[in-house]
Amino acid sequence: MNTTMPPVQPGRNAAPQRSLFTLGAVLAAAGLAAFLAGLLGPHPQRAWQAFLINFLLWSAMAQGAVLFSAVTHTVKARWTGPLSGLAGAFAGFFPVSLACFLILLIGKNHLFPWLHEDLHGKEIWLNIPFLFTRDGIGFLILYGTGWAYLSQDLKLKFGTSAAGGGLRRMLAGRIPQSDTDIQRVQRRKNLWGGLYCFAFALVLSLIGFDLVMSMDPHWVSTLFGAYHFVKAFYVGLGALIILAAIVHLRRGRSAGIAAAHFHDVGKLFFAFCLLWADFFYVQLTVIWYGNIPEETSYVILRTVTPPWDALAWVVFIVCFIIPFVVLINRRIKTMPGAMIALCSIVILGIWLEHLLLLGPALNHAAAELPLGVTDGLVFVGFLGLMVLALAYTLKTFPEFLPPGGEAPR
Amino acid sequence: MPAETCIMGLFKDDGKAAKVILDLPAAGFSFRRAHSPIPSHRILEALKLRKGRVGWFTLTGGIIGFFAGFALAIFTSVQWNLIVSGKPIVSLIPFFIVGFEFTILFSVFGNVIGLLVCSRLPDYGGLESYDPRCSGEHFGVLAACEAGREGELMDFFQKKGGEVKVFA
Amino acid sequence: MNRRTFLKLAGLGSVSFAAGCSPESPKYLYSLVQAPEDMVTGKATWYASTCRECPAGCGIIAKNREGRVVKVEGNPLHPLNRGKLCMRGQAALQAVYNPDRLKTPLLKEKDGFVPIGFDRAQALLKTKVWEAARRGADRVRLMTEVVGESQMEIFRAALKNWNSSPPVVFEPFAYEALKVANREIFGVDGLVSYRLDQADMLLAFGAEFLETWLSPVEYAWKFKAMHAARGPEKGLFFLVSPFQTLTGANADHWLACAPGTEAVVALGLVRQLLDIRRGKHLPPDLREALEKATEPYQQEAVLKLSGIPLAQYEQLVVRLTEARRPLVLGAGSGQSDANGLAANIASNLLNLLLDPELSLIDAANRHRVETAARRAEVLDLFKALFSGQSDVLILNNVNPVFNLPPENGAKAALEASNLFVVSLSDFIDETSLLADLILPGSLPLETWDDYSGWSSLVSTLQPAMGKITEAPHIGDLFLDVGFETRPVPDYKTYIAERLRKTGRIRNELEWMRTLQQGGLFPAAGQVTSASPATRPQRLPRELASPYESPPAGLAFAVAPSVRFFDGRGANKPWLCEIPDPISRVAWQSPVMIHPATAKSKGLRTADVVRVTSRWGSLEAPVYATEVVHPGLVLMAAGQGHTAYGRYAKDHGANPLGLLPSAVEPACGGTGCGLPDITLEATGRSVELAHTDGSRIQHGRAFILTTTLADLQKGPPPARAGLTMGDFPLTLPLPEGYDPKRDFYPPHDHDHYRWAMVVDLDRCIGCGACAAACYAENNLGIVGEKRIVQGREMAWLEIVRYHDERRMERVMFLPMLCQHCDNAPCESVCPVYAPHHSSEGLNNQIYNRCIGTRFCSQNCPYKVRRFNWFDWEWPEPMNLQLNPDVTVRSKGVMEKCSFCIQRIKEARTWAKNENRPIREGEVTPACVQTCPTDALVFGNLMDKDSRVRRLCDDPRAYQAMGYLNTKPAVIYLKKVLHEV
Amino acid sequence: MTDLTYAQIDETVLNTLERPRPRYWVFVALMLCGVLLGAGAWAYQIFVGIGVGGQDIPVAWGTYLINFVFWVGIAHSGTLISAILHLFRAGWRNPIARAAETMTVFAVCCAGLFPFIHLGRAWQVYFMLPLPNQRLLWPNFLSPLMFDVVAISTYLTVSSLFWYTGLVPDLAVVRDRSTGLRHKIFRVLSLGWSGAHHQWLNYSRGYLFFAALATPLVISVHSVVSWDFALGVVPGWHTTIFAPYFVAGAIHSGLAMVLTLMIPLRRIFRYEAIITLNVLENVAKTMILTGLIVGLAYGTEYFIAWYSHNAVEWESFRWRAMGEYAYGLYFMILCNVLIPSLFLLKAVRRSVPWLFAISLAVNFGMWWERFVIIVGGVAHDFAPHAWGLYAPSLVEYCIMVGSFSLFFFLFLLFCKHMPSVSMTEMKETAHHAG
Repeated sequence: MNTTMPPVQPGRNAAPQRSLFTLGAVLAAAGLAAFLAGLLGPHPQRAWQAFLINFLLWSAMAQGAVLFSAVTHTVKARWTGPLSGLAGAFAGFFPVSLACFLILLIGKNHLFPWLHEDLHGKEIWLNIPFLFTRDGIGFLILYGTGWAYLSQDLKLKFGTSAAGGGLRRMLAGRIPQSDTDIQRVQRRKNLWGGLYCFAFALVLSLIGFDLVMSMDPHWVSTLFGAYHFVKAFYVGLGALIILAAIVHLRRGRSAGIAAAHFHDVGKLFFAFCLLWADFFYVQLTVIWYGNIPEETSYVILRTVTPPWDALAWVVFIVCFIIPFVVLINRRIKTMPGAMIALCSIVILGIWLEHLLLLGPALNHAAAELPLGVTDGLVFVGFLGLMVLALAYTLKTFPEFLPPGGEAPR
Repeated sequence: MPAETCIMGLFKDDGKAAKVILDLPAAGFSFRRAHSPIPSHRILEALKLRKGRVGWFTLTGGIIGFFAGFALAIFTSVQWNLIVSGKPIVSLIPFFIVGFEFTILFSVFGNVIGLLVCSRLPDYGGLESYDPRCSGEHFGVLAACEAGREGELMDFFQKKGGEVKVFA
Repeated sequence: MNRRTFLKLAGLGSVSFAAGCSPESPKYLYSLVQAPEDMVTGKATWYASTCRECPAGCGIIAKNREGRVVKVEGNPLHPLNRGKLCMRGQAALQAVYNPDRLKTPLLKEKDGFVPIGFDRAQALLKTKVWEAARRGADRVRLMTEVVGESQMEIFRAALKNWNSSPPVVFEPFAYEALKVANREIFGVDGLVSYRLDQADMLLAFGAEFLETWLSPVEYAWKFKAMHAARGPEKGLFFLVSPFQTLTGANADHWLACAPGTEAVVALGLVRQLLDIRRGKHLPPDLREALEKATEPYQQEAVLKLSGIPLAQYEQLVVRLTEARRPLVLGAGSGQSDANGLAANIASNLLNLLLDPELSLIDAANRHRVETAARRAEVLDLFKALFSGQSDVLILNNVNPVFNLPPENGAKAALEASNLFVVSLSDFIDETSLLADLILPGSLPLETWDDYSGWSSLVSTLQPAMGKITEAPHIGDLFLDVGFETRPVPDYKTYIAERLRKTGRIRNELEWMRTLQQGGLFPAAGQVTSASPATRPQRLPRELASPYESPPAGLAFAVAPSVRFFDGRGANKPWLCEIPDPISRVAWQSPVMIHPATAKSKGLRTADVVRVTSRWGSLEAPVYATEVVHPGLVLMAAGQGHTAYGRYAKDHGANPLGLLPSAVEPACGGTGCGLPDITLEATGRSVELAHTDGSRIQHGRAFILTTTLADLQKGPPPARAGLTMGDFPLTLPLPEGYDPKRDFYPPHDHDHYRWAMVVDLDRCIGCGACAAACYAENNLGIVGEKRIVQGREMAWLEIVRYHDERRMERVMFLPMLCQHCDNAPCESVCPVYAPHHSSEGLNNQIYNRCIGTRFCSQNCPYKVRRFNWFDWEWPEPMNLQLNPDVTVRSKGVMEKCSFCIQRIKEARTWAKNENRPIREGEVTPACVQTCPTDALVFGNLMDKDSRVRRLCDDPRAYQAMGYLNTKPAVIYLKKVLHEV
Repeated sequence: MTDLTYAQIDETVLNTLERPRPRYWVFVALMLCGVLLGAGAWAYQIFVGIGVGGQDIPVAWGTYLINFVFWVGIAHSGTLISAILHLFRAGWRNPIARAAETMTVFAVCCAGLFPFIHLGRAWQVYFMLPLPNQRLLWPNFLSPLMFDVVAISTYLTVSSLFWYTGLVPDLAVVRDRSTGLRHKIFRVLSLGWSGAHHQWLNYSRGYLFFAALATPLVISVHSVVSWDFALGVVPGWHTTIFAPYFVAGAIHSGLAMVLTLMIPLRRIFRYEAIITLNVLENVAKTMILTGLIVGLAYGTEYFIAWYSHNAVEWESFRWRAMGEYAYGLYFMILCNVLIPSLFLLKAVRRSVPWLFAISLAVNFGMWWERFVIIVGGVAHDFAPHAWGLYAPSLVEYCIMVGSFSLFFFLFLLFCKHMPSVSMTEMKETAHHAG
């Protein structure tokens, strides 16, 4: 049922132009400037907080988008069309994400409140060396499997005559010649795809526990890990839809992304909107009902205590209410413009949600929200990085782009 | 007005059936009904029907259910007004569960009602001028012609490669 | 005397109705067309009387509803027990209503007993005794339990008429050794009482004064008067004994001496004191003799023989010598062997050495049990009977066949064909079984009598209810059979006459008042007491016997039981159902051995072992616990009956069966121990009917302790965390809510927020509260099998935990419904059966309950009880049920209600006088009876209520408070003397 | 998927409705006896008292609640398969959807009995219904058990309606191919369905909405079931992961039960051509996923219990692995996670015997998972002085047997008198394939 796509020569025109790079560079620069300014400013920990939040958010986006490709491939969903290809392009952000993770190490004193308090034995788990080692390894595994999966994918797309630079060669390795080769690559692709999905669940749970939950070292919620990776997939889909929409808008029907594709991925996005809300509610109910201060105090601080209560409502409305109400409508899912707007809103919402989770731990007894220009600029900076990463990947591997001129299914 | 006869053309393939439906008017016959063992997109497209209105019933049901659920929970707890576990008498977080379940329940009721109403079921009368084969492997197109043109209509169907069944 | 008490006493009316009403009345509650003036249907009447469950003789008041006694409480006016009562006292009712109680006399024919009428029985008895009397001297013998003076006089008179010698008073625990010691050292030939409450340091060599020794309730409150933490002050209690029972568990320091070496330690201490020049006031020759006698008991020898670590021993010596008002108590109730005797004499000597004035010894108020005969006399009697020197033996409420070790001759004597044995018992116990005629007499709650626990008092009994059987009172019986013609119309008049003769009362009015108050007492606090006048001149001969070290084998000891006393309690289901305070095992009688011993023998708890001595053997399950010396096998007395009704028969084993009956010549008593027995596994094991789970609390915040040192440091810093360790005290009041921790808004209560404070430093774990709860709230008796299944119904249980750091330290925790402000049990019920009342109670609506049992699942304290079946109250036990409390049917959940019926009663009173309920007006059954006032109940919303003030105590905490349940039961930490 | 013609599909399915052989009736009778046994046991319990069970304090819930959760779990994959997979347009669900839905309906019936059975006063059960009454006694909608009442009854209603809606076109087929009494009956049952275009038009819309509604319902229902425990404070119960974890577990067990039912059905009714090996393989693949999710949940619970450094929590989990019921934990890990992961091997998931064996193993394992949670939690909770154990009594076993018998009794009756495979949907598959 799943035969290899016919090797296609993507029209070079599909590749992003130079302007895109400059745009990305400018944004990134702005972000960097703001970040550095913040570091030198009176509240370095605010800058670090912004950095951590955006690192989590944008990495999640990349990881989630790639998951889309891997998952749909693993379950042999046949409706994805060119989307799964596009999703692969987000892997370009992996190196950036890895780099940012290492940068966190520099800001550890600003980032990990538990460094300064008595953990009653939790030090075994919560200590910088161990934390960075295990999470680092986690990222390596995740990104490794991701790339392995995509490289197999590329091999099949390159087809026999793979022109192009060293990186292409390096990544793709030997291009399959015979059918038997293709079979083998297929099998590898399946394997790595499956592994990526598995790694995604494990590693993102770990990150959720380590970089978000442990910021309040006395609070635990067993669902938190799952909540974190569902969130990642949610934003990942958002990002993917945005990218697809942009491509569609730029290249029209020739991009081969049909309304049906937008509709289906839109439904998936909708589904994960609900799932996110579900996981949110599931945790809230259990903790609210149990009424054990060890658990409730964390939630109370973030949901009913100013200034955070307002933020909580915003997050809830932006991440759930709005998409829910909008996406009930069938037709909206097929309108790229509208979807760009919606997905952007959701991504912003999740960005605020990270602030809601981390903020209270990082700013004790904050009178007003620790949210300012710096945070905004750092966000923009990461946007720039993402643009760069995507532009570069798509330039080097136009195969990720939908093969031009193919009639929509 | 002269008596009409209904004649059904039975086709093994919904493509043919759809084609027939498209051609009937040109041939001057009036289309009555199409029977099929499965929901056939080709036929439905050929008929150019607006999509069903079941959804509205479902939606209405859902909205009613949502408020009914909350209303029940809140009303009953206010009636007795007992504190349990120190929880507020009206605590919306848990009541949402009731609200949610009722939403689903009532939407489904709405859905079923909508289904019955829109597709006019139960309808035991509808089984006259119906051929059992239509639940098997045949797609039946029921067309009417004024008395005297039965022959033409049969030929028409046969030409399109279908069997014919005449209902007096 | 608080208001409630006054109300009760005001209710003590004439007894016309109680005495007059028929036992049938409960069947038709409103059948009395002309009710006696002091009977108002639905309203309780209280009758003051005296408890006769043990020789102590506490004052009681009995609650009468519609003609039947439904509850017994301590008489607040009585100086002995000051309104308190132990679990045995609470259970007195279950003798009256016992389904196995005899309703008619039984005459033994060829084929077993046949019921006969009382008249015939009485006539038969009369003819028998007079025939015998005509035949010569001492042809009629009477063996009786300890009885009041009036009854004693009648006995003497009657026996005189039958020209026989006076009755032999049989008590299994007759304190022979203690009496000798008192005679020799204090010059008091009897049992003095001790002013524990005045002491600041207490040393006991086994005297289990919180359970059975002399007068447990009296000594319980006195003990806490000296031992409870008063600010940074707290008395000190050392116990030297090879095992802990309840009393031992309350010792600050338990010096586990090798079995049989109590005397060694005591004499060693005498030696130590002499060495530091104490007792210069002693006559020189006594002093010398003493030095000579204690020569072998130098420190090294003592340590070697007793096996007590040097550090502990030195600590004891230091504390003993430093103490300002030390008091030394002797050996346990049963210890009248050589060791016990020496220990008792030595203890008295220690008192003399430490306090020449003997100011803590009270010779004016002597314990009635001193009238008991020495064991030797009892055995002699049986010898005499066996050799046919008598024709009739009358047994008044004694059970020697069960209470004496084998080879005592009792059985043989009773079976002697020529002897006509009459048992005046209400039950077919082991002894009555051998009698030729069983003639039940009426029970204390049904009769007129007097019994004075202290020689200085008059304490009266009056019928608190109509008779359930036709049984005559023993006094009346003897007035009939003991005299040609009745000297007085009836026994009641006889008592009044006697009191008038002795000048205690002058006229009818005083007599009535005496009855009304339950006796003639000095007002509380004005009890006159006098230290012994004479001082010893020479060393008692009895001390001469030097100590030879015991054989290497396992020793065996029998401890009198707080539940069954000497075994007379074993037929009362409450006492069987309420588990042993240390082992938490009910209905069964395990042998307690040290885990090390168990390990060495490859035994585990619940394995059945066979314990064998030269005199007999028994089988019982093992219970491994650190509170016994590794060289000892300990067993509680009281169970293992072969008769005595359905509840006693075939439950547990009787340890007395292993003991020798030979008496110690020096004092004429016997011991309750044995130097060596063999213990072997049978390979079988049983399921122990225990009510506990883990023996340690796994570091959880149920029982918290603090040390005296910490208390002296002043109040600890306020806790403000979220974890088990540092969660603050959150009162079940609006102020207990903190928006940082609580999702839920605070809620108010109208006028009252009922709460209880439990002072763990006062709780001695005696279980009186549990018994009171059973009595007050109609708790079902589930029996051995179902306790094994984990279905006991106790609303209030005394949880026993061992200290994880020092397993030999036992701690008690009264665990009852915590009436939380945020009770986890409430919200999970689908039908609101449990919910929060406007006065803060956690109500349980039985009619509404459908038995999902979710509430119990979600209760962190596991205090909820479920009616798995319809429990049985075999006739006439149903007559005891408290009419104010529903009897729950199968399938519903139940639990402690803070005795809501009493709250309602108090509210009615308050309403009638339209005023709020006053402090102290509501006392739940458990609070009322607690001998040490460990429980305090009241209204938290009243700023100066006791409970509220106690909440400010630095020791205050809530069990597992970090769960944010906001319990209304506030505990006060137990205070330890630093080790 | 399938290359059968419409006629062949009709034939294969309608053949299963032929007059059953005596052996069939023997089985039916056998199951009926089982049902009667259970009913008798329940009657005895009502008469004597719930104490005839093995429950106690602290473990006041035993096999009754375990079986309740077990059956609800079974009930879940039915809707999952027909609804969620319908939304995902996974064609392979069509051959098994009907049987799975049927399984759902009957399993919910069995599940629904247990909350009544476990009541101390079953005769007062109507207290849980919001019946208007002059004393204004209403149920407590804050109670997880009321959530249950609402959720389970909703689920039963919805799944039955869903099931019947899907059945209608097939009933029409039977009607058209039968004579005599059966014809009359099915004529009524099929509501006069004639497959007319306007019917199909609304039908496919309606069915889609059904699927769209059933999906969140499935998730919510088992979340609610999980909250019977998670909303309590008991260690091992009170944990946020329960809802998703129970849902996954439910689907896991449900899929296993689907295999357990399908494989014999396929054999007896000669459905090989319809319920192809691919279908079974796909079920197996899905079970790999659910298995992994469940495994992840087990792991997370242990990790957090350790990470939290909460003495009570950790002791409860330590005991779970080393206490009296440790074997339960190992059963569940082995049967729910390790054994199903054998499906990673193609050979295993394409071998019918293996599929059958493993499906049984998972059913077993999931039962034990519920045991470990429901009994293990309270047996060793906050109050060490109240710790205790539990063992089911004979009465409980009888009732358990009864519930299984009831399930198979109903299923046997169904599959011989109703089309156990959806002919219409099979035709659609064939249609798209061809």
